[in-house]
Amino acid sequence: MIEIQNVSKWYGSFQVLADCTTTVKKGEVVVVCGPSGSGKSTLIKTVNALEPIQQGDIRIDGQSLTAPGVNLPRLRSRVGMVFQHFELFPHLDVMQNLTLAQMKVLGRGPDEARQRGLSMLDRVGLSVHKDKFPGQLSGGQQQRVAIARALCMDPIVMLFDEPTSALDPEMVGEVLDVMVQLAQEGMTMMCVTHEMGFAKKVSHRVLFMDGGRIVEDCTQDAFFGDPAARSARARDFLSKILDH
Amino acid sequence: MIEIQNVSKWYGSFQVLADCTTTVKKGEVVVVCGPSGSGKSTLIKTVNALEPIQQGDIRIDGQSLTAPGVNLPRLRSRVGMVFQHFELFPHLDVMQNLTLAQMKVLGRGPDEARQRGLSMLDRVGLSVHKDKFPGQLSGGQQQRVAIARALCMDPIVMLFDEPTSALDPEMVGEVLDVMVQLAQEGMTMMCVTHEMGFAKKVSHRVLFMDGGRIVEDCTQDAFFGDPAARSARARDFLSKILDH
Amino acid sequence: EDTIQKIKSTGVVTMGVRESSGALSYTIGDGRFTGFHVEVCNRVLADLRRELGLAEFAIRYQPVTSQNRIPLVKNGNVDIECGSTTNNLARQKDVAFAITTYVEEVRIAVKANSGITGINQLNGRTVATTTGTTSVQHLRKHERATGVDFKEVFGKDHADSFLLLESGRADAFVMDGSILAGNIARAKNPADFKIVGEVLSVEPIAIMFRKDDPAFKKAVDASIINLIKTGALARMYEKWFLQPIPPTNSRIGLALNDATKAAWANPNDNPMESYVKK
Amino acid sequence: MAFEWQELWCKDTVDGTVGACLGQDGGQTYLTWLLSAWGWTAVVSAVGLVVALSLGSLMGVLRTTPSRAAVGLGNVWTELFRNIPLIVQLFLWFFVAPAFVGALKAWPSWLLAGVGLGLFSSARISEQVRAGIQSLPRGQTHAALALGLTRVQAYRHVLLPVAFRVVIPPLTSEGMNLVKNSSVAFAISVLELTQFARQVGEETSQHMEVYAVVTALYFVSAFSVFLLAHFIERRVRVPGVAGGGR
Amino acid sequence: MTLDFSFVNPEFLRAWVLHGLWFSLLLTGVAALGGIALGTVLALMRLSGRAWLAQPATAYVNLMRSVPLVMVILWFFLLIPNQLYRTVAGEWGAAHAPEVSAFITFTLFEAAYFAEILRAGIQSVPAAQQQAGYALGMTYGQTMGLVVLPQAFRNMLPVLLTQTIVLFQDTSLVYAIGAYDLLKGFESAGRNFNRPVETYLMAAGLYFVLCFSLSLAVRKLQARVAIIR
Ligand SMILES: Nc1ncnc2c1ncn2[C@@H]1O[C@H](COP(=O)(O)OP(=O)(O)OP(=O)(O)O)[C@@H](O)[C@H]1O
Ligand SMILES: Nc1ncnc2c1ncn2[C@@H]1O[C@H](COP(=O)(O)OP(=O)(O)OP(=O)(O)O)[C@@H](O)[C@H]1O
Ligand SMILES: [Mg+2]
Ligand SMILES: [Mg+2]
Repeated sequence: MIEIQNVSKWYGSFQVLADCTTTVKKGEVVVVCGPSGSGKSTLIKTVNALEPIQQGDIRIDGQSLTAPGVNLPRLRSRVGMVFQHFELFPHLDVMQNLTLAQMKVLGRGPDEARQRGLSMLDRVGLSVHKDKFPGQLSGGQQQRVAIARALCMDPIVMLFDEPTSALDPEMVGEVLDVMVQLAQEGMTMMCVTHEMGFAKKVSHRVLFMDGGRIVEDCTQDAFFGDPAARSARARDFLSKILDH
Repeated sequence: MIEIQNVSKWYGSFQVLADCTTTVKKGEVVVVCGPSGSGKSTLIKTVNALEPIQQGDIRIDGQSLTAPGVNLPRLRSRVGMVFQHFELFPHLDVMQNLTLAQMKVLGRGPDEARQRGLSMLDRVGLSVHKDKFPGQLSGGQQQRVAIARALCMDPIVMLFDEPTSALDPEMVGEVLDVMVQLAQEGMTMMCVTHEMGFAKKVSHRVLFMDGGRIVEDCTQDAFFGDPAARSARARDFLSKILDH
Repeated sequence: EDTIQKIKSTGVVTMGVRESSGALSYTIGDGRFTGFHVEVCNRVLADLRRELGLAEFAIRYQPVTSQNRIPLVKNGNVDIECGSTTNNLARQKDVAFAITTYVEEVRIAVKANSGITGINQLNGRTVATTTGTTSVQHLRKHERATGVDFKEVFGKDHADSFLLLESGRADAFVMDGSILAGNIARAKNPADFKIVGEVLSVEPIAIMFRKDDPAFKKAVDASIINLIKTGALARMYEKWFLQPIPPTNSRIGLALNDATKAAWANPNDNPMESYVKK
Repeated sequence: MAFEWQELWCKDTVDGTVGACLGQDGGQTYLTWLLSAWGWTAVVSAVGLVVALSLGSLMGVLRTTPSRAAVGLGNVWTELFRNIPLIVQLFLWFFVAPAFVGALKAWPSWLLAGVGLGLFSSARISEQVRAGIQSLPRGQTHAALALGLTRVQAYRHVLLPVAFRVVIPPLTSEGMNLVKNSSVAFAISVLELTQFARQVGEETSQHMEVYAVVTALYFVSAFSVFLLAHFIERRVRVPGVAGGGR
Repeated sequence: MTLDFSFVNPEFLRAWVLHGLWFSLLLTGVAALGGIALGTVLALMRLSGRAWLAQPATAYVNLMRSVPLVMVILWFFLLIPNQLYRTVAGEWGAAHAPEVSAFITFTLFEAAYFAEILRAGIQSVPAAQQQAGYALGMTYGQTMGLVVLPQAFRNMLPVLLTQTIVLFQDTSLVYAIGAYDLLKGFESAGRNFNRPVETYLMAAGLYFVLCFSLSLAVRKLQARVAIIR
């Protein structure tokens, strides 16, 4: 589904991604973790070409992102993305947030878009809030709307970039619940997150990044079950975030 | 040390604090928790009069904050405070951040202030960064500098308002370590935090707030050890933040 | 460009007018303009139509300022300027002038009770004049020539300069006689002011138009000569300078001066330089 | 061309002879006049800048304090000075105000123009300074107060240094506007560039040439303010803050 | 100081003030709308990250900001021959050359100021908002038009309107080309009635009332369109 092949990226002379290679198969849930600044967000953004890459290739469903003349908007609409700070459009109400891209990108009519929006909103348990503005919702609710917004586009894969790290602790659960459900329904997912509980519960594989490299790429059993086989850096990181 | 007596506060017609009463004794570590918007930050800010109160009284070391003619700057300088977003002064380097108030408020000379600053910086393990600007430090480092800055004023009590919630997960530990050490050295502390590991480790008492009221005020043994005796709201809250 | 041809083809003639050039050319509000020179121009244009057998054409009033009047005439925005423009050699490089219709005398206005009677009494005093006028130059020359030392203050327009005098910020206001007379006539208390002293300079004022258009100049000049001959010009002078005029219906009360009489007696388009004081 | 240039600028302003371009024996050429006019533009602008920055900052600060009276004063000040065109304000200062405050009559017109210009701009600067202070997180004030600094000290050492850095770009713009607006000083008898252009254009009938040079000098003056502000901005840039060098 | 307002009556206001007021308002409206439209393009050019778009836009903005508006008005009017207005807009164009010229000059000049405001406005919208737009499959145009600019405009509304008040006051500079604006009405009445103090006081009052009501209206409007956060 997602093939990342020898991807490298630089900001000026600073290398953010160094020769990253991995594959996410259909229905697979992959968790990406690693210290701050290690390139996790950058990696996940390259997957729908929000960040250009200078070397390597990325393919979604067989279609290369770097091929000349590729229709990026079309491709991106098939990849759902959820951001750390939700990034709902604050000037639009919930329903408009859900229908805007459906109408403008997929060309759906208002009724169809509305219907799809409502059913996705229902799925994240927020139908009653459809006429509110993002600013009137709690962080957890906003993030669930953001997930619904991505789902409205019928994505074949979902990307998450620290979807719970900007939330009050008591709201983390409600967002993770939605993500767990998605995973269990067989959605292909790539999640940057430090929620190790979530990783243990639903992920198939864990990538650990450091300094722009994918340092570990193994099944979650191996990652959590066999710490001794992990690199020193990964062990150190795990001890820090699991400890206190 | 801190006596909070029947404190109420309103924003317009909205009551943020309702008849709050509690006492923090010398050397005691009190953790304040509760859902978002329950008034935790407001309560802790009233303790050094950053937020005025409309009813009740607060005394620090026997001195009432609401007494007419009280020297607030003097009083505040004896109460250290650490904020969620660090609030270092971005235009001053680390050493200037540490010495500014010492010189302007306590009237210390530059050399004395510097020396005190260096020793506090050493204590939080950041002496090598003394000439950097806040923007050049990681979040964890900034928060440790903020703690050092408060300690420079020789406070008799320290207030913390969610000191780790704006930090990357791997940096939470380094800040909590400093706080644990402080607690163990006998500093009087009042901490708003959701880090239940920290609460279990060092706190003597836990306050649970909801809707502007102090709903629970009990020893940590009672709070964590005897959930059945807690209010439904507190149980619900605890399950949410401990679960995932 | 040939102005007559242009009028024929467009059916419009653009007349440059001034917002407040004393009784020569000024506005009475509502986008309407009037004054001695405006009336002269209207008569000239009427003659033109008759003489040249032109079809009916419209007259458009284009307010101009002393800064932009010459460029506007040069670039074709204005066909005939009927304000209060002095005919001098420098300008003749850029534009052409009709026969002199009025000769202005630069004078001094003072408060009636000031006791000042001439420019030589202004030593150490403050003299007001208006930015962008030749009077500034006269003052400078006079200062250099006589060694009389006075402070100058500049109003941005004549009303401001007069206010400088009225409010006591200046002891005298040096300006074209017709302007001084007009301002005094409309003052709250005209009796408080008077015009004194010698004539500091004389300047021929004329209608201005594009250079190198002999046919147009010939037609305009012919019309003005006719106005002089028939006495129409003198009647117009009487109307604007001696009778009550809008908007305040005050009377300027400035008798026809000798220099103007001489210019009418012997119609010419000589520049200011040929009027140098004998 | 070169000849015409000399013909215009090296001419004596009284007798019209063309000689030494910088004038001789106390004579004045149009060039020396131009330079002195530029000087007056600079003087008026400088006075204006000082008044605008000091009063504008003060009013901006007042409007962020908890005191209702101070906020009200700042608001009235700002609304009053920004809602009346500058040229009208200068006219009133020059002709009307002295009737009520006699001392104003003794002020030279360049000073009156500078101060009037400064007052006009102070209203806009007060808006910018207020916005700058309010753009800072409230936590900064709290942090300063919590350390025991007084409110004045908090402004002096914490809020203003940061707020000023934030508002340098709009302040730069306002500074440039102020220089350009100084042209209105001609209306109250300051012999600055605009006055020069009006008068000399009239005297020499070379309006276009005179305006071209005066326009260029305004450009140079306003752009120097831009460069100066740019220099200051770089000097006070804080390492580690967005846009700051590491 | 004695004041004499005896010349003021409804007919006076109609004849001297109304026409200028109308022109000032019209010029403000046209230049604000045109300037914002052009300013948006300039701002987007400056933020495009492409030197060949950004540099000309930057140069234009800096040039306009460094030259007094009155000079721009004057130059534009003087350098363009009347014939051009006639060719483009016929006799009407020739007859209204100063007004047309004012509309064009003010639009071009104000665009530089609005561009700076909008640039700040666009930058005040988190970059991730733009990425969210792209991530949903929207094109650059859709992302800007539907997501970023609506927020930028609302964030900058107060500044845009403050600039519009400045613009309204600046319309008085059309005196340089002989167009007739609000202030001109008072000034020219002041001259021809020789009552400058009285007319300036009236101008100050009227400007204050107009501009102040405008800024009050802005505050109201802002509360209505502000983004709920
Ligand atoms: N636009 C940019 N220009 C220059 N450097 C950048 C830019 N964006 C990111 N970087 C740098 O690239 C590196 C990787 O950034 P990235 O955001 O991918 O890290 P991350 O692993 O997601 O970290 P975090 O956990 O803090 O989100 C960091 O060192 C960052 O400073
Ligand atoms: N300046 C203010 N004006 C009006 N209401 C306010 C203001 N500051 C806080 N509040 C309200 O007061 C209530 C308590 O706020 P407070 O910041 O103390 O909550 P908290 O318990 O610290 O929440 P959190 O965990 O989100 O920090 C909230 O409902 C908040 O919206
Ligand atoms: Mg990231
Ligand atoms: Mg809080």
